[in-house]
Order: sequence, then structure tokens, then C-alpha cells
Amino acid sequence: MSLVLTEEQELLRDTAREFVREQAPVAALRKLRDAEDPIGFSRELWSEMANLGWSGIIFPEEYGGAGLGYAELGVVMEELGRTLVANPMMSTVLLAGNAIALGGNETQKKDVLPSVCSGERLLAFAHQEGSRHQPYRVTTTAERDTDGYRISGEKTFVLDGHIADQLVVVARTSGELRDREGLTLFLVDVNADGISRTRTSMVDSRGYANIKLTNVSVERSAIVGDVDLGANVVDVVLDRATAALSAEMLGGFTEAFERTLTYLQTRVQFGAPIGSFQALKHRAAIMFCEIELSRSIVLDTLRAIDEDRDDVPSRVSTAKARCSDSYHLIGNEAVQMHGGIGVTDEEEIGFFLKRARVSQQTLGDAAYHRRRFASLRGF
Amino acid sequence: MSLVLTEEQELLRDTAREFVREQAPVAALRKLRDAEDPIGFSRELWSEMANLGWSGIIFPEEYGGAGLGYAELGVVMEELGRTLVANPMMSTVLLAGNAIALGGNETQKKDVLPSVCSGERLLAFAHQEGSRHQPYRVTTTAERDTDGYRISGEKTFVLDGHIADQLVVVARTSGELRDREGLTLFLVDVNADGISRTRTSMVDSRGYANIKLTNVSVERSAIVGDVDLGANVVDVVLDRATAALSAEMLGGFTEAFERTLTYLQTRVQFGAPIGSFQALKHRAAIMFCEIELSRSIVLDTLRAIDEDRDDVPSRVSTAKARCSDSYHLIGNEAVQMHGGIGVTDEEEIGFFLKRARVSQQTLGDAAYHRRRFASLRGF
Amino acid sequence: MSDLEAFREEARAWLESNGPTSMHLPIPESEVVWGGRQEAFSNPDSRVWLERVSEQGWTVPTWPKEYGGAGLSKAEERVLTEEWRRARCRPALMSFGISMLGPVLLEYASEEQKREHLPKIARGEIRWCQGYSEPDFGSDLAGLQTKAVLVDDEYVVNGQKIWTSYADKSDWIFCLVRTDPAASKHDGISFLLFDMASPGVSVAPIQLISGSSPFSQTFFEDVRVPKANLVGTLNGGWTIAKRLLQHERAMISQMGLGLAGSSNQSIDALAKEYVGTENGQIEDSILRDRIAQHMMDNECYGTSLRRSMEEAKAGQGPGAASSMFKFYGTELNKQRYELLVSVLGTQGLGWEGEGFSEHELKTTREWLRSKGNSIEGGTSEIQLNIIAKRVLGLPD
Amino acid sequence: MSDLEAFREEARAWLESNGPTSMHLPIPESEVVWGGRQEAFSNPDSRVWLERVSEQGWTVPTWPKEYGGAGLSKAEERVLTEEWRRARCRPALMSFGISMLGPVLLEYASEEQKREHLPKIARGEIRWCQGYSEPDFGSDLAGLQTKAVLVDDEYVVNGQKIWTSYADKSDWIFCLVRTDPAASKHDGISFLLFDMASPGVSVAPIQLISGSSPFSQTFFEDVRVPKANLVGTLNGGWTIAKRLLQHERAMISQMGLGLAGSSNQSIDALAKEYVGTENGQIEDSILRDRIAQHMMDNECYGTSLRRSMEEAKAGQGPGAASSMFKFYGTELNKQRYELLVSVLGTQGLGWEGEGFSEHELKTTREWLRSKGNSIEGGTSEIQLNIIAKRVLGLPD
Repeated sequence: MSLVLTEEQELLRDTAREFVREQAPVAALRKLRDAEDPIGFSRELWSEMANLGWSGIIFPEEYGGAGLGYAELGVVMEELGRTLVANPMMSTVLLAGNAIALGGNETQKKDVLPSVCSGERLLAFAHQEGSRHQPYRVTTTAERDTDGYRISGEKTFVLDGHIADQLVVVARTSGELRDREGLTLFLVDVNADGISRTRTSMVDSRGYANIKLTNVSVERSAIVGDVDLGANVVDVVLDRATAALSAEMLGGFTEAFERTLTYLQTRVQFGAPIGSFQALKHRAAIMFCEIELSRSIVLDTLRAIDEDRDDVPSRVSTAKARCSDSYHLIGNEAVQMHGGIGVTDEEEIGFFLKRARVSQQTLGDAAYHRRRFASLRGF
Repeated sequence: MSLVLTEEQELLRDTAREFVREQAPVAALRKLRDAEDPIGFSRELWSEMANLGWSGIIFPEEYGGAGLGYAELGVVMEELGRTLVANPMMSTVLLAGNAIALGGNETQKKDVLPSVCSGERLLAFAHQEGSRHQPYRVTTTAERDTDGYRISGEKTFVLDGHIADQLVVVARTSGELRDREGLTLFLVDVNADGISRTRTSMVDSRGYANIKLTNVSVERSAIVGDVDLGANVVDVVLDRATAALSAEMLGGFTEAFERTLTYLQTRVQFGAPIGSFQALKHRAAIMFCEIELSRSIVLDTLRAIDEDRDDVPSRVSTAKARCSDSYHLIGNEAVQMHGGIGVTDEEEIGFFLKRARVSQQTLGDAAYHRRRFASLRGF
Repeated sequence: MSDLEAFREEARAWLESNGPTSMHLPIPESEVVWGGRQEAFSNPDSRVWLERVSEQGWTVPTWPKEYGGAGLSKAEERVLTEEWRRARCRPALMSFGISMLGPVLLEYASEEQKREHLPKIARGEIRWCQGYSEPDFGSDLAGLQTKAVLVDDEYVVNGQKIWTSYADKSDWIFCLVRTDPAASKHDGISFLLFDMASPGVSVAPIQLISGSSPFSQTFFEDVRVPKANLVGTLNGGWTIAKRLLQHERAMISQMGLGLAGSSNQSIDALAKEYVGTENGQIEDSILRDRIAQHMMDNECYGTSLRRSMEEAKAGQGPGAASSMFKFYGTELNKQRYELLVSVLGTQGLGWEGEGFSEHELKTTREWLRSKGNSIEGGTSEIQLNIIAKRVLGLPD
Repeated sequence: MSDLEAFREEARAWLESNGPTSMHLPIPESEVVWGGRQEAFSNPDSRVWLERVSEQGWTVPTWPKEYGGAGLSKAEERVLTEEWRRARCRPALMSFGISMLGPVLLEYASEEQKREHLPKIARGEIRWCQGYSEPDFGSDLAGLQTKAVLVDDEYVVNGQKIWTSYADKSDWIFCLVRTDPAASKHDGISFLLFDMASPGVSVAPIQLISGSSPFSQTFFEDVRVPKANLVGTLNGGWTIAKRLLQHERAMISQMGLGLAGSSNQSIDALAKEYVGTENGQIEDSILRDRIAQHMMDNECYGTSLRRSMEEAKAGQGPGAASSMFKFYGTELNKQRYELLVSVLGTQGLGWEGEGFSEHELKTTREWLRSKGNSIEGGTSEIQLNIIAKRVLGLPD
């Protein structure tokens, strides 16, 4: 599959770009933040995104989706990243929605996916525990009960967990703390007894929650996929979500870089645009190279998923490690090159720095993915 | 102890600088290299250095030394580093000589040290095995025998091992491969039966050897220090030699930097000295900062030894890690900034790059010393 | 016993009997005393402590006694600092008057100006702010356009400053103004002092990405300043301005040392707690390596500060060293916070409210605040320019 | 079956029946064929192989048939490359004539010049070298001072070049000369071809830090060159020169991919061997991390090269991409060798003789040689300048 966008993909990109510029510029995120919006994103906007087909972009048409691929999803994610649009794509579509689409049975898919595609239902993936991404490190337990299971544990950093209608909870049904085997996924209604949710307010102004589950009763029908073999679903879900996140990050640092370039061209000091100073020129040129390499790996990773290639896991880790490092570099350089104005809340560039740091940490930072890459390659 | 040189130390520095500039400029190393000198350094020069008191600078006066401290030694090492003087200070004085001075008994000291101080006797420290510095990883064995011990094993990267009169061999008398306990030091004559030496020709044009010991018989009187407790001596010897090496490296990259500055000021391209281009200016300024920090830690580490401070090990590791990184950075930047001429054999700057890489690897690279620092600090 | 040892005993005894326990370290941010008319002394003991210390002349120990100091030698000052640390006493007063303005007044001001301003700085009566940067002249400071025109023995000041630290809490400002628009840019600048309560001065705080607002925009509209408030010579202010910047850089440099900071725990201890250990080592070996490197760099930086002081004492040392310390210290501080955020993981990215400890939230805010370190007080790029030119002698 | 598939079968069949086993990969350095009058064909099969391949026009597959090529389309060329790799056949000819000079002759030369030079390049009869840099004009290439003065229908060339790759082994040179000293520096340069056997040409090899001498200084003393050997217009050589540099950069960029190199083993395999493993992982976790990062960067670089080719085909892509690839590729190659030396430890620092394997010694030499990568063909600094100006549009 070529790394050059097809005409259809270019059209999708242009539509998406125009949509986010008009409907969801960075100012929209600031507004949500300053209003301390209880949801953290605009449900109206999400409805419109659903109408554009984005919420179902990767889901089969039989469930109300568009039946497109990750190449197309990536185009949309990149544009969403450009203006830092707060939206439930990650939580509802790529994490929990994908868990149902990839692991769920026909009943679950028919129940959940159409309402996800229509933008009505919101989901969250209750997976992480503690302060870092360690996919198999799960202490939340699901114990057999007469009718089904009882789930107890504490989940952190659950994207949109505060507003989701349903959760996909990753719990341990057997095995030791870090075992790959022994994980099981459950589809749980947020109103179930024993669930308490605390919204956490984070620097990127998006919505996250800590979720505590205390003896939450679920029936056997809540199981997504096979008991004890949840990691088979989790691995694929995480790879796809991570690829999508990398595309979002690519959009973010591309935009931050372009804004910085404009600033370098227009800000005058010592009688000349600061972009004429060689030290800044070289740093900008180096950033350009990093962005180009990042774009290549993101595009190829998305296509690897669409082609169902064997190298998806190592490509995903390469993309996430590189995009984490690129966003880190560019987020910091962008602020530094903006000078004093760059550290003010009024200037939007700081929003990119903040999003950079959170997305770096989300689904594993660069060091995590380098370790994973090394393991995948057998060293 | 102040980090500012005393008047006496300044005098010593001036003498040393003048001496090496006149007697042992970089051209002298080139000459030794091109002549494929079997020794690898000038014995006449070493005699003169002995006459100046350098070979005995750290040894007590009763053994023919000058009884000075590491602050003074560092002054000399730095100047030796400035012109990349090939010399047996590390092998004969700081490693093997120090092993005798710190671990040997009175008989051994009286036998060895005066002839070291006079410049007549050359020693080598046969310690490393394999391709990296791992102080306790010793497979060379010394087995009890009726009269003493029989030593067998293969040592690599033995500084001046090809020309030394005597070796201090680190061998395992008990314990497992990586145990700190179970090491014993032996003073061995190079003419003993069972010793074979291969000089290895390395990029920095200094003299090293691989040494094979096959059932080498030694008497009990050859033991330096206590049986099985050799690590107590090895640790101190390595710390002191590493501090001295750091001082030598400091001299090397300071000189490489100053030569590069001169080149930046004089080489004209595009109608201006290349040192007027801001990108190069900033890189030079950053190197300056790294050098200043390196100088501070080297000076303090030498004084920590003289003051017998508790933080000697962590200071030594800090100094070596930093000097390794600085020499690496400056060695590479110096060549790059010299442009085409920098990669020719005719220009001397390449000799610094070569020495940089070997000294980085000698006695543990930066990553090794960061690990050691972390362990020393309990994390 | 040497004089110095006698002084040490004296200082120790005084601190023991005069330093109330409530004035021991650590000091919560809310109790830091900056002085000035608005100072509220949220802990009443701190007012007493400031009075006692300034009575001794020890807020500015090396200044002459007639200006509120104690006339100590450098050596005595070091002894005093050591004893202060030993007694774990809090600083009695934080002040730009002490760290930045005072030294240049001592060097450049008239006797009358010294007698007027220095004692009030020493006693914390007047809090000063700095009128340097302007919106279009940040790194290019000397391009400043705020004008002062002499009318009837008064300078009439018009213009706008930005990045004025704590302008809203300060009583007086030391301000760079253009007094000769026709001269070349470095030669038409003067150094003026005036009261922030003067008619025509207004202040608008600037919110930073960290959420705090330590800086302001400051506007001057026909502000009338007595002629006597000019420091140094008319149009000769750039020399004073540069010297003051050196003092500012020296002050900022201290940050790199990773002083107590927000946390009582060191990075390695935090990493053990948040990341976990294996055989006593931080479990994530990459993080362990980065922490070791940072700690080493930090210690080398501290050793360099010490060497620089010793060299200054010995009359050596590079004159532009303050630029090196400013550059390296602020970069180190930024690195330190990046590392802290890495250690805390998602817990290091909270903004407010539930789910995060106070210390975690503070770390996040300080991480964001640290991004300004390499911009304020002269950007890292400006410091590198200065080093290249003044220290390395590279051509323009 | 599509035409392309038909071509694939044809190519596969030809390679199978014409590619002798002795001409399979790997290829020892001593057996690489550069062609030209001095070519010794140390392996006699390589002469036959070159003859067969050039007979097919496959040394320069996309060149028109009349100039010695096969007139293949880009798509056919890709198929041929794939089949070549599949058959593990060696390249028949390495040549600056093919990678650098040929493309600009095709674009700028007269019909007569093309017919004269291109077939000889295609058949490996004439080996070319590049007369660009001069001792005082390296990065500032356009400042070059070698002069050519027209006397009786001949250019008389005087001057000195440096960094002429394999000047001592080449037959002809493509050379930048100043033909109008009065014009601005870019406007007085011409592109001249001449025989290295001409009277007045002399060559002095330069020894590098790696011990090898791939470059020379080249001296011209009243060298007489027929007027017909001027390519393009008089004084219009700079345009040709720049285009040729793009081809040179594209050629050098390939190095970043860490192609076979000296070692058949990948860095991770070497690390396992030299450093050891623990639970199947490289024992030194810092080295493991650096290797992973390098491999990832390398793969991203390869993917970027592929994207660039696809974009070029689609008529998109940044024009100055060759500068990015030149910069990044050479930096990657240097990093690769630093990593290899780190992996080999003290065994990676041998110069010659006993105690080191052939592969170890070769790694050391190549590590040193790699330092020139970011200098030759335009320094990294020059590439960054080009990117900043041409791609990012930053002002001068």
C-alpha cells in the first residue's frame, strides 16, 4: 500500500481539516477548560463527527460503520491532533469500541457498535492501574460467583471514564500480577452497584477518571472474548489505539512546528526576523527531519494494520516511540522559540506542550516502546 | 581544599606544559606510530619525566617518591593529555605501582617503588578479561600448589603489558565469576614460564597487550595484599587511576576544543570566519560549559582523594562519566568543525578523536560509571 | 582563636538565641517574606525575625553598616551562611532589591541615593521590581522604546514594560528608559528609579501556562519622576543595565542546584516509590540511568559554582561565567522537572482536584513553570551568544 | 499477465541463466568493479558479468537505448531491482558516471556529448571523478578559483581541487571552473569535462584518519581542454553543479540504511555475542535501549526513502528532500558505527595485527571513515542551511 494519500484520502483530509478549524479550533479546548465543562468535550461536535462517519470509520457497515481502514482513520486523527480537539475517539472507538468489535460476540456487537457509530453511546476502557502503562500488570480481580463474576479493583487514567455509559474492564481471573494469561474483559454498565468514578483534571484539559470497583456483579454474558485469554484482545486493541494516537500526535507536533515557523518568520529582534538566525534555523531543520521520519512511520504503521501485516506490533512501537520523542522535542522547542509569549496561557502554543506530555505517557512512553521493540525482535 | 590551583601547582603546570610542548608534542606520538615503535613511548622521555619527579609524584619520599598528592598528579596528567603523550604513568604508576604502594608489604614496596620512581622499572596491571571493564568478573585462576600458586587465564587490554618488567595479576582464588570476594593480586615477573604476551595495536597508538598465563608458578611471597581480599586493593587502585585518567582526558578535550576555536576563528568560508556563524557559536558555547563542569569535577575528585573523603567512589564515577561524555562530544565536534581537513591523517585533531574513544572505554565507559554511581547512592 | 572562628561562635550564639523555632526550615511558600508595603507577614513571627536580622545588618551582611549592612568580609559572610544552614534558620527576606538592585546602587549610585534606598532594601521596607523588557524588545533589550523626557526637573515617562516580576506587589521600580532617541541604541538609555504608586502607572498580571501569574505588563502614561532619581549618568544606563543582568543571572543560576524544591524527597527516592525496585535498584533501568546522569550533572554544577566563587575570590575566573551558570542551571532545572514528571507517570500530569496528592500537583505546575527559566533573565540563546562572544572570542 | 509481470519473468529468466554463481552476493571489496582504463577485474568472471549486463543495457536501465541503457520505465526498473535482489546477483558496475554525471549529461549535455560519453559510462569503459571542492572553498563551493581561459578554441585550466574521490584511478574528470572572474560568484562558473591523462594534470592522494586514501588533491597546470567539452552554457555551470550535488546526496543517503556493511551480523546479534544476554535480552539495558532506538530510526529512515520515491512518482514531495536524506542518513551511519564500537568494547578499537578479528579491525576503520560522511558531499551544516532556506522558507 502506497504511503502517498489517495485522492479519496486527500478529500477526507481536506474535509476534516476544514471541519476542525471551523468547529473545534484550539480556542474551543480553552473554552471547555475555562468553563470546567463536566464532560470535557462537546457532545454536539461529537454528533457532527458521527454524522461525518468518523465514529464508525473503522467499524463494519453492518454495525453502522463506514468500513474504512486505519489509513483513513489516521487522516482524521492527524487533523484532530492539529487543533487538539477533545473528543472520545480514543476511549469510545479505538479502545473500548474496538474491544467489542474485535473480541465481542455478535450480541455485544449488535448492542454496542451501532450506538457508538451514531455517536449516542460513550464507552471507556478501564485498564491501567497505578501511574504507568503496563498492559499485563492487573490487580483488579474478577471472581467467580454463582451467577457470574464479582469485580473489584482500582483503575486509573481511564479516558472519558467519568462520562462513559459503559466500561470495558480488564480484570484478572487467574494467574499472577504480571502474567499475560489470566486476563478477562467485561462489559460493565457504569450504573452498576459498586462503581465509583472520580474525574481527574489533567494538564491537557481532556477528561479522565479514576474508577473504583467494589464487588461489582456482572453476569457471564458481560464477558468480552474468552475467559483468561483477554490479552489476545487487549494486545490488538492497544496496538491499534496506539497507532491512532501516534497519528494524532503527528498532527499535533506538525501544527506546533508550523506555528513556530510562522513565529520565526515574523518575530523581529535585533532588526531581523529571528528565523534568520542560524542557530534557530538549524534547530528548525532538525525538527523538520524528525517530523518527516515520524510521518513516514505513522503512515506505514496504519497501512500495516490495514494489510494485517506481521510487523504491526514492532511498527506500532516504533511509531509511538518516535512520535513521543518528536512531540517532546517539538513541544519544548516551540515554547522556547516563542520566547516569553510562549509560556503565557494566552498564547496557544502551551496547549501543545501540555498535550505532548500527556500523550507521551498515554499507552506507554518512548522507553516502554523501545523495550517492547527489543523484545519483539528477540534482543 | 580549594579548587583553585595553588602557586606551587601553577608552577608545576607551567613546567609540565612547557615540557610536553617541547619534548612530546602530538608529532612525537605520530612519529612513534609511524615508526611502529616496539615500546610505544620514549624511554628517554620517561627518564626525564622521572627526573622531574612525575613517576613518583604520588609515592612516599621513603620509596623515592615526591610525596605529593593527586591534585598535583592531576596537573601533570592534564598536561600529558593535552599533547596525547604516550607514557607509562597509568600502567606503571597509577595501576600496578599503586597496587604495590597500597596493597604490598614492606619488602615489595622497597623492591618495586624506588625503581618505578627512578623510571627504570615498568609495570603493568593484568586485570581486564574480554572486551569490557568489569572489575570483579575474573576467570583467571590461581590455584594452591605445594610451594605457592599456579596462575592460568587470559588477560586483555593490558596497558604497556608488552613492555612491562613485572605484572600485577588479578586472579581468582575463590568464589564465583562475578564475586567481589575471592580475588587475589600477584606480583609476577614477565619472564616467568607460562607467560605469553601479544602486543595489540590500537587506534590511539599506545601500547597494550593480551597476556596469556598458563600454569604460571609463583611463590606465596608474590601475593600482594591479602588472599581473597584483593578487591579491597583493586577498588582503591581503580578509583585513583580513573581519577587520573579523567584528568588526562580533561587535558585532551580542552586542547581539542582550543584548537577547534582557533580553527573557527581563522578558517574563512563565504567571506567570513566560520566562527561567526551562529550555529557553530552555540555549539562551541555548549562545549565550553561541558568543559567547565568537567574541570570542576576532576579538580574536586582529585582533592577528594587527597582528603580521603568518603565520597571518593561516587566522585570518581561522576568524573569519569562526565569526561567520557565530554571527550566523546568534543572529539566528534572538533573533527566535524574542522571539516574535510579534520578527517585527514595529516591534521592532528584526529588523534584526539582516537584517544577519546579509547579513554572512554578504559576503566569503564560512561554508562558503566552511571550504573556504579546509582549503586553507590543506593538506587 | 582566629577572628573568623570568633565570628563563627558569635553568629552561632546569636542564631541560637534569636532564631525562633517557628522560623526554622522548611519554609512554606506562603510564609516567604518579600517585604514592602504590602507584606502581610502571614506568620507573625516572621516580622520579628526580619526585624532582628536586619537590626544585625544580616539581611545584607557584606553591605557597609551605614547602608543597613553589617560590613562583613566575604569570608565572614561564608561563615554566616554556614551557620545559618547549620541552625536551619529561614532566610529573613527574599528581595530583588538585595540580589539585583542593591549591588548596582553600591557601584553606581550617588551617596544620597545610597542613603535613601539601601537601608530600606536592607530592612525590607520597600519591595522593588524590574522594568526591563518590552513587548517588542525581549532578547533585543537595548532596543527598548519607553521614553523619558525631561520637563521642569522631572522626567516624564511614557511606554510599556512586560515580564515585570511581581509588579502588582512592588513599591518601586528600577526602570530602563530611552532618554536620547537620536543616539545609537546602546547610548540613549538611562537607569531610572520611581515609585509604582506614581500617577500614570498601571499593571496587568500575565497568566502563565503553569497557572501562576508572577509577571505583569506595566504601563506608564505621563509618569513624573524627579530628576534626582536618575542613577549614574544620563544616557549611560546601559552599563548599569548589563551589570544588573549579571547579578540577575547569578541569582537564577542557583535554581539549577535543584534546591529543596517542592519535594523533600530526592528524585531517586521518588523513583523507587513510583516505579518500584528490583534488587534495590530502580526497576526501570533507563530511568535509573537518566536519574544518575542528572544527579551527576547537578553535582558538577554545584561544584562549578563553588569553584567559580573560589576563583572570583582569587581574582581569576571568566567574567561572563554568569552566562554559563544561567544557561546551564536553567537547562538543568528544566531537565529535573522532565525527569520528575517521567518518574511520577500519569500522576505527574494532574492539574488540580481529586486523584492527585498536593506534591504531585505542585510538581506538574513547577514543571510547566520551569519552561520559562530558559527564557526569563535572558534566553538560553542570548547566554550562548554572550559566551561565544565574551568568553570564547568568536567573531561577530 | 500484465506487461510488468511479463518483464519480471523475462528479467528473472535472464538473471538465472546469465548470472554466474561467482557473481552472487556477498561481494568482497576487492572484487567491486568501478570500470575504467585501470580496472583489473581481480575476479575474471566480473568482466564477463559486466559485459553481459551492459549488453542488456542494465547497468543504466532507465537510460535511452541509444546511450547504452535499456529504456526501462521507473516501474520496470523497480521490478529489475527486485529480481536482482532476489537472485542475489552482484551489481555489475559501481560508478560516479552512472550515479552523478550521467543524469546531468542527460539533462544538460548536447546530443554529441551524450553520444560520446554516456555509452562509455554505461559499459564501464571510462571512470569519472569529480572536480568540485578546493582547499579554500569547501562548504563555500561557489567561491572556487580554478580558472579556465579560452585560448584558440581550447580552455586552459589552472588551479587546484581537493577531495577528488579516486582521482588516481579515474580516466576523466567533470570539473567546475571559473570562466568569468568579473561576474558574481555564482555566475562565472562553467562545467567542463576533460581527460585526466591530459598534460598538466597531477594527483596526490590524501590519507584519512581511517588509514585509507579514497581522496586526492588534484593539480592543473595549463591543462588544455577542447572547447567542445563544455557542458551547458558558458558561465552557466552552477545550475548543473547544484543538480549534480542533488544526485550525489541521493547516492550518499543510501548509507544511512546500514546496508550490509562490513558485518553479516546485525548490531543486536553482535551485542548478544559481545555483551552477553540475560533472559534472552542484551545484558546491558542501556545499550539495548540505544540499539532499539537506532534500529527504529534506521527503519523510519528506510520508510521515508520509500515514501519519498512514491511521492516523487506522484509528483509531490519536497524538492530539497535530498538534503534531509543526506543529513539524516550520514548522521545515522555515524551513530551506527559509534554503537558498533560500543558493542565491541576494547575489541572495537584495534588498528591492525594480532588480537583482533578481521571483522573487528574493519569495524574500527569504518567507524573512523564514517566521520567523513557528514562532511563529504556537503557538510551536515550546509544541508541544514539548505533545508532551512529551501524547504522551510526561513529568511537569510
